[in-house]
Amino acid sequence: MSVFDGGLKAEIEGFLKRYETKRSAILPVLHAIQDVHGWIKPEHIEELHTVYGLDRVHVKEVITFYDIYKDKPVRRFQIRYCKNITCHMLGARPAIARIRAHIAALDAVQGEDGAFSLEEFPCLGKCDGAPVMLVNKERVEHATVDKIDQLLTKYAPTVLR
Amino acid sequence: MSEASKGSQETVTFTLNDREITVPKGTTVMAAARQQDVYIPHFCWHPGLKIAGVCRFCLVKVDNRPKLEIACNLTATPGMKVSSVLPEVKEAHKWALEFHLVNHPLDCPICDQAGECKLQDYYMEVGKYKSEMDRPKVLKPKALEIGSELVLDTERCILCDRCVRFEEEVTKTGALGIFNRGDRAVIGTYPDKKIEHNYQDNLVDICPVGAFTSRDFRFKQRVWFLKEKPAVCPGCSTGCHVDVHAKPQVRTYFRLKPRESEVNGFWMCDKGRKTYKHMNQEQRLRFPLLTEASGVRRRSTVDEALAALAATMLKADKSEVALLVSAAYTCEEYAAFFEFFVRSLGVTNVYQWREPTEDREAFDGLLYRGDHNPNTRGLSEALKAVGLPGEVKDGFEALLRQAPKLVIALGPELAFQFPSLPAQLSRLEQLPFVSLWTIDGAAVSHVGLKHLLPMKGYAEKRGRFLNFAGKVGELADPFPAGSEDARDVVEVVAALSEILAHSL
Amino acid sequence: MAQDKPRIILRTAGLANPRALKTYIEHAEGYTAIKKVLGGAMTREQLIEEVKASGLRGRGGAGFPTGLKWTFVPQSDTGPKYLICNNDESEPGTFKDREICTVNPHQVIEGMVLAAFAIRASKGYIYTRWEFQAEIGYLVEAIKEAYAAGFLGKNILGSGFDFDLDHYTGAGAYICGEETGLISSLEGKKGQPKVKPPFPAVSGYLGRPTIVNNTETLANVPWIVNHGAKEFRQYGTEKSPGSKLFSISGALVRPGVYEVPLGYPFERLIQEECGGYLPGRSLQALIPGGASAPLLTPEEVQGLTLDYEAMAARNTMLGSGAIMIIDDRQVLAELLKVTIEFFAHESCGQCTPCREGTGWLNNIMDGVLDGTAKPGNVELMRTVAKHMGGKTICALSDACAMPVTSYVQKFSGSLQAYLAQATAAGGHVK
Amino acid sequence: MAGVVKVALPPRDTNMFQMAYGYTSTILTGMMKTFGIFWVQITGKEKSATYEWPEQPATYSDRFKGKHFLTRRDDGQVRCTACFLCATACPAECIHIVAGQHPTNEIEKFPVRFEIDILRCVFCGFCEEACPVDAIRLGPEYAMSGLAGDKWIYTKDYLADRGELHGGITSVKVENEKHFTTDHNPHGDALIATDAPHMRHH
Repeated sequence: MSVFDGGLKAEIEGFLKRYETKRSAILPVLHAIQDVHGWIKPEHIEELHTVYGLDRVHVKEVITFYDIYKDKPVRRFQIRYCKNITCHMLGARPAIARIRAHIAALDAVQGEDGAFSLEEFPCLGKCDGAPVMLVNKERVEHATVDKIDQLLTKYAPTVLR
Repeated sequence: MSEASKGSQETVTFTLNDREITVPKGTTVMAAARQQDVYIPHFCWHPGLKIAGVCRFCLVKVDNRPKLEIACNLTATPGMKVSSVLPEVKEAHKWALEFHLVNHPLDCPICDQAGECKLQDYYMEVGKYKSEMDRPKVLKPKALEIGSELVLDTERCILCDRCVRFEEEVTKTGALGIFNRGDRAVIGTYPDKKIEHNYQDNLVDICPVGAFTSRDFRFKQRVWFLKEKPAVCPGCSTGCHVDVHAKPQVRTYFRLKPRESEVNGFWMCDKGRKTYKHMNQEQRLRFPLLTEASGVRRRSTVDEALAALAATMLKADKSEVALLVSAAYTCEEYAAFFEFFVRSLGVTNVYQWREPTEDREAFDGLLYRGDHNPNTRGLSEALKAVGLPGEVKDGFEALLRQAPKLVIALGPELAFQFPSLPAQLSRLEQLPFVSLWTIDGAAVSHVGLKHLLPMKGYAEKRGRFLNFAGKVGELADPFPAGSEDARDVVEVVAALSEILAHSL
Repeated sequence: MAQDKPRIILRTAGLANPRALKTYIEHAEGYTAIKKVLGGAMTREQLIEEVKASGLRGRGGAGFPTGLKWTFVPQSDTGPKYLICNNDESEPGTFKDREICTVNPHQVIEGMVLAAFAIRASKGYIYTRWEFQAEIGYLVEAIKEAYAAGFLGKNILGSGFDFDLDHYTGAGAYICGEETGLISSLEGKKGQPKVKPPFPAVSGYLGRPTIVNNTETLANVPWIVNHGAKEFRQYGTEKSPGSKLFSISGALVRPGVYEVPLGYPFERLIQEECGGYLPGRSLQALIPGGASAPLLTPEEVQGLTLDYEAMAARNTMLGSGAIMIIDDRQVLAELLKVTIEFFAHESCGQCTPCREGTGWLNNIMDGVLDGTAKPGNVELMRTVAKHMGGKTICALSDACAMPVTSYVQKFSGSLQAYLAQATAAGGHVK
Repeated sequence: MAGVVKVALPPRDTNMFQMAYGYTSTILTGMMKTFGIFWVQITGKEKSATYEWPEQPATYSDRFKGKHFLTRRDDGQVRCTACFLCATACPAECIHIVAGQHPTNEIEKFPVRFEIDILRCVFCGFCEEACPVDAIRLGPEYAMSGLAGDKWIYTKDYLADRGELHGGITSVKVENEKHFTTDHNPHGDALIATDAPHMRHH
């Protein structure tokens, strides 16, 4: 009994065949898993190791090396806020503070399963839209402090009331 | 393996520190320097491992090249002029060291590596400066039990990557990885997976700092108190060349380390590393024991013991005498032993003493062999030399069937490699008179054994072992014996013949 | 004299549905170059010669001559070879390749087919950073279209030349923009650069000959094939011909990506393209080539032209053409902290000087911001940076050292002042 | 007797009285001095340099190198990390340490046994100087006489909290500093400061 459901399983096996070496498939496979489950669970790594022959040490190295992969549970909306030079110059810091405050407030109410999580992200490559943030995979440009409230409400209307 | 072997027949001549050096084509400057005993400081480079080039310590200056280059990945080309002693190079080394020490905990006082730590060595060599680092350091997990033989301190680790490469290239277990990145990077195994193989302590050896420490040696002794002498590991028929580390003034052995040789390369197995314990006081047979006619067993002097043995020998006819010989003694000892008992006394009942459960052909593909005796080859050749069948077979049962009046038994040296030893000893107790020559203290508990002679350990005597391939392993520089009464076979035989010569 | 603002790369910009294969073919001589080359009008050698003659230099940052790079692939080697499009564009301040993917992805694909033909590569990858989710979609779509139209795959246009192109997504690591780091990542490993030699052109992806080119570089190739090196050289300067995409960000009216010939005056770019600074703001300092470039003072910016030589003359670099305007409202200490923090976060942790050095600098900057650092530490940063430079496998260490050196060298005063202020305030000033 | 030169001269003066006078005068001068001092003291004109020890206690300076003691951490644990540096420095080889892994991970290494063979000790104080963590010091206790059969090997417990230490002495070294981040020792002065807690504080 695989920990991956049919679709994902097929996708993973596809990747394993797609590249010159199995190991090359590690990144795409992890992306696929994360798209479905939100994060990479230990049992996933075990399965990859035992069933698909992707060494668990290699996989763990990759997960801990790259920013995108998460080996801890994630929240419904992961905010990745760019804090690099241009975004910083155009007001990232106050916006980040604002989001923090919201999350803190929410956590006070909802505890650990709040809707948002915030990650100060190194760079999102959209300096002409600075300050920029990613909500899950969606890019939000000009996310200055004054817009934060309505932005967050857009994603989770209820929670901010 | 080593860069030198990669090179073809054609050679390259280049200059290192104004010294002409000719090496096989394809040799790196680092390897060449090592062959010439020119020392270029380094952490990540190891002759037995692939090149990583990450510590950036072995920087050298090559003429007409703008940047300093790392010697470990710098292939020697004809006419190249390399220097590892220029001021700018020294400065680079100093800063390389500084960077290594930025987040190093400097807990040398409680670090077992202190005294043989490369960081300390280089500090004395290229450092001796006041550190510029005055900010709080990055803290990482300490004293992790990462393997049955190992303790890992990730704070001391300088991420030279040697251990990871060892796991990948030598043992091929790949248990170790480097997780996270930047200065948060740590060495480790996969969560709650431990390193499990027979070569763990090599990680301690190749670790240039105190990140990996041996659980067996941990906190036992400071290395600067230890004296090391070369020897050959008696753990199996590979006969790895080793250095025995001991503190002679307290007659205690502390550890074994591999000595580079064509037999074992740079490594040795953990089983072999345990082959010092039996020579320490608490485990060894420290004095002769003999059982008098009254049946009382008492401690005796060596002379008494030998006299008693000689007396018994005189009473017995040579047909009633049997020799039970294990393969743990040196060629010289066998020669003397058989010369005396077989050639001059005419004893013909010679039996080999082996571990019945052993699988002599077994081999783990790296070093460790199923034949757990250092000198099987030497024994059979010694037997052939005196006209006896040389093939290796366990003669223990045959001996019991023959049930001779007098048995002279050369006991195995390593009890832990002889699981059946206790059982075998109890069975020997049934025989009328067994003179057991051994270093194994456990023999004392077998009261039925009438005559016990304490033997010297392999680190305490001179001689040669022949390994599985017939390669000679030399025991040249012995420690003083762990107990005054301990003798080697040659000495015992000499004394016996002396006594017999007089009494005849 | 050709018109002074050529359209070489963003040729479909402004058109309806610019990404579509149809648009590319109709309005931008789409795939005519490979028809020309694979049709036999040009041999491999001629192609490489043409690119060499054009003087095209790598647009990824290093500015290495592209044609020359291609010649490094051992032609005797008959085994598989690889061509990788470096679309990781992770240098802070750079977003030109993203623009290419958005506006004109097919030109990149065509460029890759040509490059692959030149170096006899049978397999290619486009490596894009994860953050470009939408752009990844565009590329994958474009690749599909190209396959369908027979511009990719087996026996392209009946020429007997096979080239398979696949897309690979990164996972958030600056270092994967370094070519050997990218290759490691492509091999499913940590994106750690490989010790050189051997160089990728000899032993790269899976130990096979591999050429890694930047997206913009490849996008130039079809145009060069179509119009010839001579015409290409009409744009730009003697030493750095052609046009270049500049990513301009900061307190400007219209920040964005602009294609102008190399050697274009900086001031003109700001005023004409970007519509000048935001009202009430003026230039405090300029980062001309991404976060890793030494920054320039307003004095140095006087008469600055955008080309490799002018930058070199000012001891800085054009890099990937990422221009960041630091206006007078910015606190340089904070920006330096942001910069160093970025590199400390992104250091792959392989080489000691980089791993510990970036961390150490970051550590000191923390001290500067919260006032716990000693006055001497600012100068110390310069010393540390000095010994980080040129000692490591890849250039990340230098990339961190260079801005630090320039900050301390040119703005030591304001850093010291900030530190004093912070120490007095016993913590963050703001 | 060739080559032998007679050098002895005959007594210049053989007058017995004069010779005797010389001797007697010297003796008398000496006697007078003795009786003089005897008189001065017996009449209490001047105080004697000697006094009645042990009834009257004798105190030495804090820096006097007397009986060893081991300092403690704030939490009462023995400060010593069993680094063997004192044993290494000891010229008399009178310090015997057995190190062990501490159950708690904050303190990695600690002395299971720490013994000083005081009969071999030469009180050079090298152990005190060698110690990187201010764990061992030589206190001002000088009275170490004892009878045959007394314990001459000082154990860890004795060194750490014998009666005279009044429950042990806390190290001046701050706990969370396991090591110095620079070669300059921020406690360098404190470690040798005379106001470091010594017995006189108890």
